[in-house]
Amino acid sequence: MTLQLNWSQAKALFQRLGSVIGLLLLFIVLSVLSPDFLTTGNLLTVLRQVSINALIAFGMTFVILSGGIDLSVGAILAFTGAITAGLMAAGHGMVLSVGAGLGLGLVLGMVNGALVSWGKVAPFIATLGTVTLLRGLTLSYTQGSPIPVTNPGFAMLGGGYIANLIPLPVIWMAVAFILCGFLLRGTVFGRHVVAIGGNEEAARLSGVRISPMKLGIYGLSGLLSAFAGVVLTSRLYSAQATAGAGYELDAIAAVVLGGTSLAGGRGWLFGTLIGALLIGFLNNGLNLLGVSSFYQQVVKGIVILIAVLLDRRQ
Amino acid sequence: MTLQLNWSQAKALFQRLGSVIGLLLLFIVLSVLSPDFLTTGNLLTVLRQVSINALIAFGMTFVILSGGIDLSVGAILAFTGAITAGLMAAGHGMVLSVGAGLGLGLVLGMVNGALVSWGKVAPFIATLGTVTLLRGLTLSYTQGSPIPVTNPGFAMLGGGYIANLIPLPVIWMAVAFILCGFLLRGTVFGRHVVAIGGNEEAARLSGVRISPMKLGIYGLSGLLSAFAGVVLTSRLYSAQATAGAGYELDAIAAVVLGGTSLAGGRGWLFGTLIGALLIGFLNNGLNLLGVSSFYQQVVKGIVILIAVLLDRRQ
Amino acid sequence: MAAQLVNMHDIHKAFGPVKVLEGVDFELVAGEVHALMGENGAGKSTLMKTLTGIYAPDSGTIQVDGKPVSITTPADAEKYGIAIIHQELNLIPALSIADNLFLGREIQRFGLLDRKAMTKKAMEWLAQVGMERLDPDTRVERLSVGTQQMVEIARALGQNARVLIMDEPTAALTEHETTTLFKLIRALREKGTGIVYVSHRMEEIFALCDRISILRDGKFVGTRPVPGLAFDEVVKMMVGRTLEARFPTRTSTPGKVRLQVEHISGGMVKDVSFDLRSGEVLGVAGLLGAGRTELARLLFGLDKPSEGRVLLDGEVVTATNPNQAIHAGFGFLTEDRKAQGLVLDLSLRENISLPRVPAHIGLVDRGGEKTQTKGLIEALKIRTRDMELNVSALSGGNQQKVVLAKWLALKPRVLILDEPTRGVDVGGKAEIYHIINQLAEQGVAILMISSELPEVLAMSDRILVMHEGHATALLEAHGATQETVMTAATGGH
Amino acid sequence: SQQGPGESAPAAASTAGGAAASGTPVIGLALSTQNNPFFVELKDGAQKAAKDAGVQLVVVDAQDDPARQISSVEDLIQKRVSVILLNPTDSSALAGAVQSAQRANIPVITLDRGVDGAEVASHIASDNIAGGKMAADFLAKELNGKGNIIELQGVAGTSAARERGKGFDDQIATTGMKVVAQQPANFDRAQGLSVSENLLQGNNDVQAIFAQNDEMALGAVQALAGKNKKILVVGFDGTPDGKTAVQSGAMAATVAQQPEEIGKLGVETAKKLIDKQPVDKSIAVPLKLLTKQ
Ligand SMILES: Nc1ncnc2c1ncn2[C@@H]1O[C@H](COP(=O)(O)OP(=O)(O)OP(=O)(O)O)[C@@H](O)[C@H]1O
Ligand SMILES: Nc1ncnc2c1ncn2[C@@H]1O[C@H](COP(=O)(O)OP(=O)(O)OP(=O)(O)O)[C@@H](O)[C@H]1O
Ligand SMILES: O[C@@H]1[C@H](O)[C@H](O)CO[C@H]1O
Ligand SMILES: [Mg+2]
Ligand SMILES: [Mg+2]
Repeated sequence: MTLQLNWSQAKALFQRLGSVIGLLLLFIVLSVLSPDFLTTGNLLTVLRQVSINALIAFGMTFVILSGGIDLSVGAILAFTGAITAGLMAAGHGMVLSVGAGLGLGLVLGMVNGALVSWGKVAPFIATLGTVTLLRGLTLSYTQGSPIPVTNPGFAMLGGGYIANLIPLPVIWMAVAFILCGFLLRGTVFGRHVVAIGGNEEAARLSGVRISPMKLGIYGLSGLLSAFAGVVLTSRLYSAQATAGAGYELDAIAAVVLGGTSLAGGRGWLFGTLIGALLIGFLNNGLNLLGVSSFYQQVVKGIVILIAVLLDRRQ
Repeated sequence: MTLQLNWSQAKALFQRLGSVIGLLLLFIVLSVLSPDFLTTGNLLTVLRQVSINALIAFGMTFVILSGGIDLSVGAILAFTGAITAGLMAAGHGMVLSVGAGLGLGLVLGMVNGALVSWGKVAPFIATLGTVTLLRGLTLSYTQGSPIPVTNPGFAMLGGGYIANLIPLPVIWMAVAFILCGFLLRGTVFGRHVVAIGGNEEAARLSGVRISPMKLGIYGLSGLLSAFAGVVLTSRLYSAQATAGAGYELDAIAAVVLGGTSLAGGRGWLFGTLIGALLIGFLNNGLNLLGVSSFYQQVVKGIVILIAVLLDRRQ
Repeated sequence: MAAQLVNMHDIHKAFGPVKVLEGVDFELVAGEVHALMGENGAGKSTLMKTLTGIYAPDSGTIQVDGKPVSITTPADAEKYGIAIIHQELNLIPALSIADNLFLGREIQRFGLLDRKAMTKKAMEWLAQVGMERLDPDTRVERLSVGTQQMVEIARALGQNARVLIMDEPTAALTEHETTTLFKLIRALREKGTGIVYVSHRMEEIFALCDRISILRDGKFVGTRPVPGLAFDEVVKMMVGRTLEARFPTRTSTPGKVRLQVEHISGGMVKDVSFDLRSGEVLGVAGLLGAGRTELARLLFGLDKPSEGRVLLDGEVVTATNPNQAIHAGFGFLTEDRKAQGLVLDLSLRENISLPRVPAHIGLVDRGGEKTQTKGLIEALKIRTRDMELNVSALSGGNQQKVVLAKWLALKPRVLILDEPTRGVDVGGKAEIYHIINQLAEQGVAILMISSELPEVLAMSDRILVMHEGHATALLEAHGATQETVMTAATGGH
Repeated sequence: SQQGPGESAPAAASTAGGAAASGTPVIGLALSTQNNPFFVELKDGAQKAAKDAGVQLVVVDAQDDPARQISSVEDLIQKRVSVILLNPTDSSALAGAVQSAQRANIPVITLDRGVDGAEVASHIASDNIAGGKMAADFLAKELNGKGNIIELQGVAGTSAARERGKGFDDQIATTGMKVVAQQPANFDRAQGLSVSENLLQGNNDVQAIFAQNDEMALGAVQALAGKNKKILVVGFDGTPDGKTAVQSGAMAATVAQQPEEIGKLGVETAKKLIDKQPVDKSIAVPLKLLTKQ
């Protein structure tokens, strides 16, 4: 209730704000260097590009906060995208197809949760196993070829605009951010996520039911990955068997750049949004500046390393 | 000192032997199903295929035992392979070029170690950062094109045979296994690796010097990755900018299938060898049986999941 | 006058803006047992860590044998003959006893580990602390906490140090091991070893030590010889005021039977039966590994009983996880507050409401939560600036009160307390006893496991004594003595 | 509608025909990947032509990820380039990006691989179906129309892989030869090596390997090293390494494409668009079967 900050709170705040400051710096630098950067059009374009990673990273934030990791987000995205597109190609309606895709994502995430909780498999390995499995299933289902989508309504999900200005994926991102933020800060579920990540044994002894929680946490991650898969499939007019490769690393990078501790128990969703924007604006800026794509990766690697070095916790 | 086993030791032994039993089962099944499997030629081929992953996985075992993870092994492999090939293409001798490549691998690994110890960055993130950086450097250095190698002596490293029968990479794997096993079990270094993974704070208070140890551990991983890079470059007659993509996951899978705990402090090198062989024979067997490559992944995912479910620790 | 071994002068140490040591002096001479005392968070462990190369002091001088030295690593400390047993256990679970004993100073031949020599030496060291029954090849994780502590002691003794620091070595030990340890300490004193002894157990200090140095809020208060020193004076130096009584008088009168445990077995626990009435404090005593914690785990649904049943207010309860136990009306304060009791990175508020977050249909009721937290902080006199502070920033005693508050928020019918005052300073202990009394008055049935006999004797209505998983005695506290309890605890009748 | 300011704003700012705001016109080149010498040559050809034509060339790389490619095309739109040369990662996924560019009045030319579901100003590529057929005809001649073949496929889902496979398989079906095993090795040399090794273990009686590009063919050559059986390896692309291998006899043939020419034609066609000259809807770049002279 008091506005007074003690030193450790101030330090924590600064650490948290590190990513915000980084984003602002990047913003200023890019505005100066490229005349094309600071335009409504470009900023909205970047927001739309960021939305896929942000959706996944929101779910990943819950997983990492709970002390876990989910390597299967990209594979879930690809599989659910393929199923959604496949259902539509088979003549089913958009609502049913999307609903089935999202439900499948939730279930697949819960399978991860079950492996981690009841199966007692380390999250890294459990989700690594499901990656291999799901990639195989996706390839078998698609036989390696993209599944084209023609439904015009569906194409709006990823390609449409609100008020002729704001891309729909940006709206999805905003809605997901608000809902997830509320889930994390305003509900018992969110409270328990953080407690599990901080000290699972203490949470269990306090009556927190760990296994159902983990089903929920990984299920949420699966659901959001599936949603990202739907948006991506819509944007690409087709489901790609190899979609989402490496997306888990982008999502993890966003979460960690945002200041959430990989050890669990410490973090915030806003940071993840900032982390995703950092990555997105960096990519966009390097392209606008015409930096050779070979060197783009070098720059990104250096930026990530500097960011985590500055943001590390003692 | 005593040969008597108590129940819990027996259980531990069984858990350890799980992967060995799995390998034997796989062996029997494949021998029955495919007439081509149990031939000297095929077995040696598999051993040669396995050698690259095994070399990397040996180093990864030390990293994981110490409670860390190294995602940069594939990127180090590619970069050091490119530098080695580049030096030879520039007219330097094989010994100098290979020496420089190996030395570079060691140094790059030590950079990881420095980020993790002095930089206090989580290993997952530190090595993720170096992946991006090294991939960019490799692309910049090679400009995206393979660097061909013509030196016939060098081509022997990966393509040669001993006694006209045993592929040289198999010899490298055997030598590395013996040296690493000895390092782990017979030296203070190995003891301290396990101690750090078991309880880093306790190890520190006992006078174990954590930071130099981590430099050594990640350095070893980098060195072995570079060695794998040299062997691979030699086999392919060329260095590939994108070589080694996904190799970190194969190496981690080998380590974990072998029964080493991802949490650190518990594991053995022999298990890693078994894990690498399991993966190799599974790949080979599925090919011999003519399983469509799409379904191969499904099978592999299921096998990995079953293996870790059986092998999990309570 | 015996030779001066260590002289620390004007030591300062801060972590960030937090000043932990402010001009501390400390002197140790050969052949003395020197107690270092102070409230939780006074800086005792920190001072000893600056002497053993874990922390570098910000300023101040350290002399060993009258010569100024600089100790920056644990290896330096060993070089000067200084060994330490840390407050927290520092063993590697997956390594063997021998590996742990020699960690950081392995015996080598030609650069290789000499296992044979180490195993042999390990057996000698274990024998020294009366643990010859242990096989040096056993992995440490298989040992109970108390046995692990004895391994730690063996490791420190094995260094043949001239200065031996023990930071709360008996916190995990019971009377039996404590007696062994005291014999060892006295023998070392005879040999001229200087021993620093940190403890919150007053009886031990007076029984064992020659001098006492006292810290308060990171400042040096003074050094006194023990002979002729009064208990109240020590407390006054530590706390800055006198304590009314170490154990507040019990006032509650037990009511009707609340908990009935009938022939319960499981794991280590064998056929234990007892009744617990509302408003009653039932003390549980026993040696290390007697099965007291396991009994509590059975009741709380953490382990599965193989036989027997439990009735709460006449109804059978079968809890298979803590969640069900909590709903049935149990609360359980565990013996290891850091590993099992607290989420250190969360605030007091969040820790206290963890077992039941005030909420409507899953949505957190912030206002209600704050009111509840505020009330408990006041009721338990938890010293904190702010309910939003991370519990990691609190002193040990206050952390323990947070764990208590967590269970009080639930208003349990039966509260199990496992070592409720472990590592808590005298002031904190008195306050916790006070809370226990209040709870009993409100009708809560309390099962209090403790290894501190004075505490069990003073705080209980009745005492259940366990030995190797069996309940060997159920004594009325009134009239019980240390001797009667110990007899039952060692299996005699 | 799908009309959005993300695309329309820059269009308003640019002059008709999409000329850049100031000075030299800028052409964007969106590559699928640079991890293959083929595309590096294509880029080199484009860069040389850009220099000659006095235009600026901005290259972006999608690392074979269609989503990333959409993003980089969007970035090119934001940069207000005059023409976009698009080498799609996948034929079906980039239609949206092409439409975005067109709405911003930026014409798109596809290189090497086509885009389904969107009109482009021009498509410049080899005829991959014909190329697959050429490889089959070559093998039919060398093996007298009899024999077993292993086929190494490119990244599943790329048009190059599909079309080469179709051209090859259809033609083989008309002969007495048989494709006994086919599996993707993702246009990658290391995978070409291990997939060949595995397939060879499972198939003893094999006379030829057809790889859908030279990188995989070179991997297959390594898998055959040390074996004294004679197995013909045919690749695709005609990269420098591939040509060397054909000259040394390690590879029997390669269906050579002209990536530099594709790149060069791309820039030249773009220049024509900027100068408001008419261009051909479809430009086929000739293929050539290379064998040892
Ligand atoms: N590494 C650290 N970083 C920040 N603060 C610390 C650190 N170590 C100790 N402190 C703080 O320093 C103070 C003194 O701690 P110390 O452990 O020395 O107390 P103590 O006297 O040993 O207490 P106890 O009786 O509970 O063991 C405490 O407030 C503690 O929170
Ligand atoms: N995880 C475990 N693995 C093996 N043995 C265990 C384990 N936990 C407890 N034990 C053994 O079970 C017995 C009972 O332990 P318990 O913790 O119940 O004893 P306790 O009376 O509470 O003593 P303590 O003071 O050590 O807590 C001990 O002999 C202990 O060694
Ligand atoms: O035409 C190209 C080349 O053959 C390359 O090797 C792979 O991608 C195709 O599109
Ligand atoms: Mg202390
Ligand atoms: Mg106990």
